[in-house]
Amino acid sequence: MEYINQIKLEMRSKSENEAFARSVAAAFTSQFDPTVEELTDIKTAISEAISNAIIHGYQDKVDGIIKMEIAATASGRIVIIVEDKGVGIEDIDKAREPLFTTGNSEERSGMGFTVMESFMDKVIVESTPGEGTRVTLIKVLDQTNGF
Amino acid sequence: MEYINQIKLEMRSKSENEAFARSVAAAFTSQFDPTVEELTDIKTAISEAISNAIIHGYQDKVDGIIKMEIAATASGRIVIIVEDKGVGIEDIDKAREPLFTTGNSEERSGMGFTVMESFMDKVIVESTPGEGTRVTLIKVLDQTNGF
Amino acid sequence: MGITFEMIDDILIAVLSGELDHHSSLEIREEIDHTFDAFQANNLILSFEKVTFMDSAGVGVIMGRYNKVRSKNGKLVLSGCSEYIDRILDMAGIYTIAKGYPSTKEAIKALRREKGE
Amino acid sequence: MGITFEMIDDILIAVLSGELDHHSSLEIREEIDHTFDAFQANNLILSFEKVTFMDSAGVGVIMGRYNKVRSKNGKLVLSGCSEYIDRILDMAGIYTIAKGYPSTKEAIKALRREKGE
Ligand SMILES: Nc1ncnc2c1ncn2[C@@H]1O[C@H](COP(=O)(O)OP(=O)(O)O)[C@@H](O)[C@H]1O
Ligand SMILES: Nc1ncnc2c1ncn2[C@@H]1O[C@H](COP(=O)(O)OP(=O)(O)O)[C@@H](O)[C@H]1O
Repeated sequence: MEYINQIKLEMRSKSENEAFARSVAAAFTSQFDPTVEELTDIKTAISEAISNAIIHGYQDKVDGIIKMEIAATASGRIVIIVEDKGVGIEDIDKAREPLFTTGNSEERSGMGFTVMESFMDKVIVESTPGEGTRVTLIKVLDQTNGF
Repeated sequence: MEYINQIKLEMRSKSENEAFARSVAAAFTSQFDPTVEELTDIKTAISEAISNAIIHGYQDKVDGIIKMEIAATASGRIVIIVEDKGVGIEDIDKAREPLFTTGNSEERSGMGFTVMESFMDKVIVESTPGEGTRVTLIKVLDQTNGF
Repeated sequence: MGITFEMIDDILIAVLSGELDHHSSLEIREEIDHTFDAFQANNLILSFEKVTFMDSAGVGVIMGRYNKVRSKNGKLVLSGCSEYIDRILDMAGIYTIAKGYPSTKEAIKALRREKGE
Repeated sequence: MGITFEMIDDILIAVLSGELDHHSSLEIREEIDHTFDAFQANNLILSFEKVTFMDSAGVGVIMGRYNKVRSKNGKLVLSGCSEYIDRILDMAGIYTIAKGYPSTKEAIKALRREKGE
């Protein structure tokens, strides 16, 4: 897959950066004339992945490093990779189930991965306990947009 | 200097990324309640530095990598570093003179560094011919902003 | 994210505005609970009309408030959810614990109607 | 960045809108020159009223158009520059080659006055 444009971003595991990551994704993706819905879908999925890295990966510690990569292919595919070096996930299949959460059940709904899957065309989760997690989100933009 | 928040961004030397880099800087800096003028000053200086990396550093080749770092200190200092691995600058003092340009004189005004200096509180230029250039831009935000 | 409150009878109306994510949910969660207790409210309307962005953190906020309101034998209802927010809430099964109405006015009417029964 | 044109007598008015940087300057430069030739204009007004961002690439655009217009013995004038754009143009000494007016109307008047002389 050849990318026509690509950026890499490194940020700290501070919750302020959730909004920042969404803005960056919106600014990058805007180059490719997405619809308002496509842009919102992408922002929502990224928000889930970054929040997960902060809350679960780094367990609310603010000095973790989160990497985000966003790339676009000539065929209108937006590929986003969110990576943390946090605690990792023991059972990925279970983690992806709707309503499953290891977080504070008063705060977390266990719907993060379900939302990502619903709003993106593909979600790949790779994780090693003790080493970290890497979530790949793929969205195929509507070709009629003049891509 | 301890940073309260910091991001690192890597992008390609494509001119579309000038606007993208400005958006990223605006999204990051907005966390610290800058005035509209301060935000515009920062966006303008960054636009000059990124354009220079693309036009002069990588001589309009689109596959160069530009690194941008933005950090904020508790005292309200915004520190931006723009780095390229391009051709570098032979004579930095001369390059910083108003109206000096090695670019196409129909297109480039030679005012890039002058604009950066005028809109930022400090501009540091480090460069090695054949290795690349690193521009550090510092802006002290107005403390009364509730920083 | 901003939040403003209004009290009608024993109904607290919390009008959320801006972006509702994990970061902003931390603050508004406390603000809602604190105001709910201070005003001795029994019922709660969460108004989403001015919410410009929401992810699953919004679902968490609603579930937490549901438990709070239920402890007072009150009701939680939602108003002004966009099609987009609706999709997330529906996915999470939120409408089985809290009904949604197009506007706050209709939400108030519905709460009053139930009390009248 | 967008650009729209209007022709009054032998004056081409180019109304720029959006963000003027190195990237966008590449396109509008050509568009202005092409339109200037096609309409056989002699004078050029660059309107900045709708420009929301500009860096020194804007200075380059003006200098290049100045050379173009001068080759037709015409005049280049600017209109609607914000205080911010003004600061950059002033720094670059642009006002020694092109006068600036608050509005396009005043720019047209000034060009006509000069012709009348
Ligand atoms: N980056 C991550 N690092 C470690 N664990 C994670 C990460 N992302 C998700 N998880 C695990 O997967 C579970 C389900 O995640 P998700 O569906 O997003 O719901 P929620 O965030 O509401 O818990 C989390 O509770 C957590 O145990
Ligand atoms: N990143 C860079 N890499 C190599 N040369 C540079 C770089 N930035 C600036 N220069 C040199 O410094 C000169 C002056 O730059 P500047 O003041 O920004 O004006 P301009 O970009 O209009 O030429 C350029 O013409 C170029 O020779």
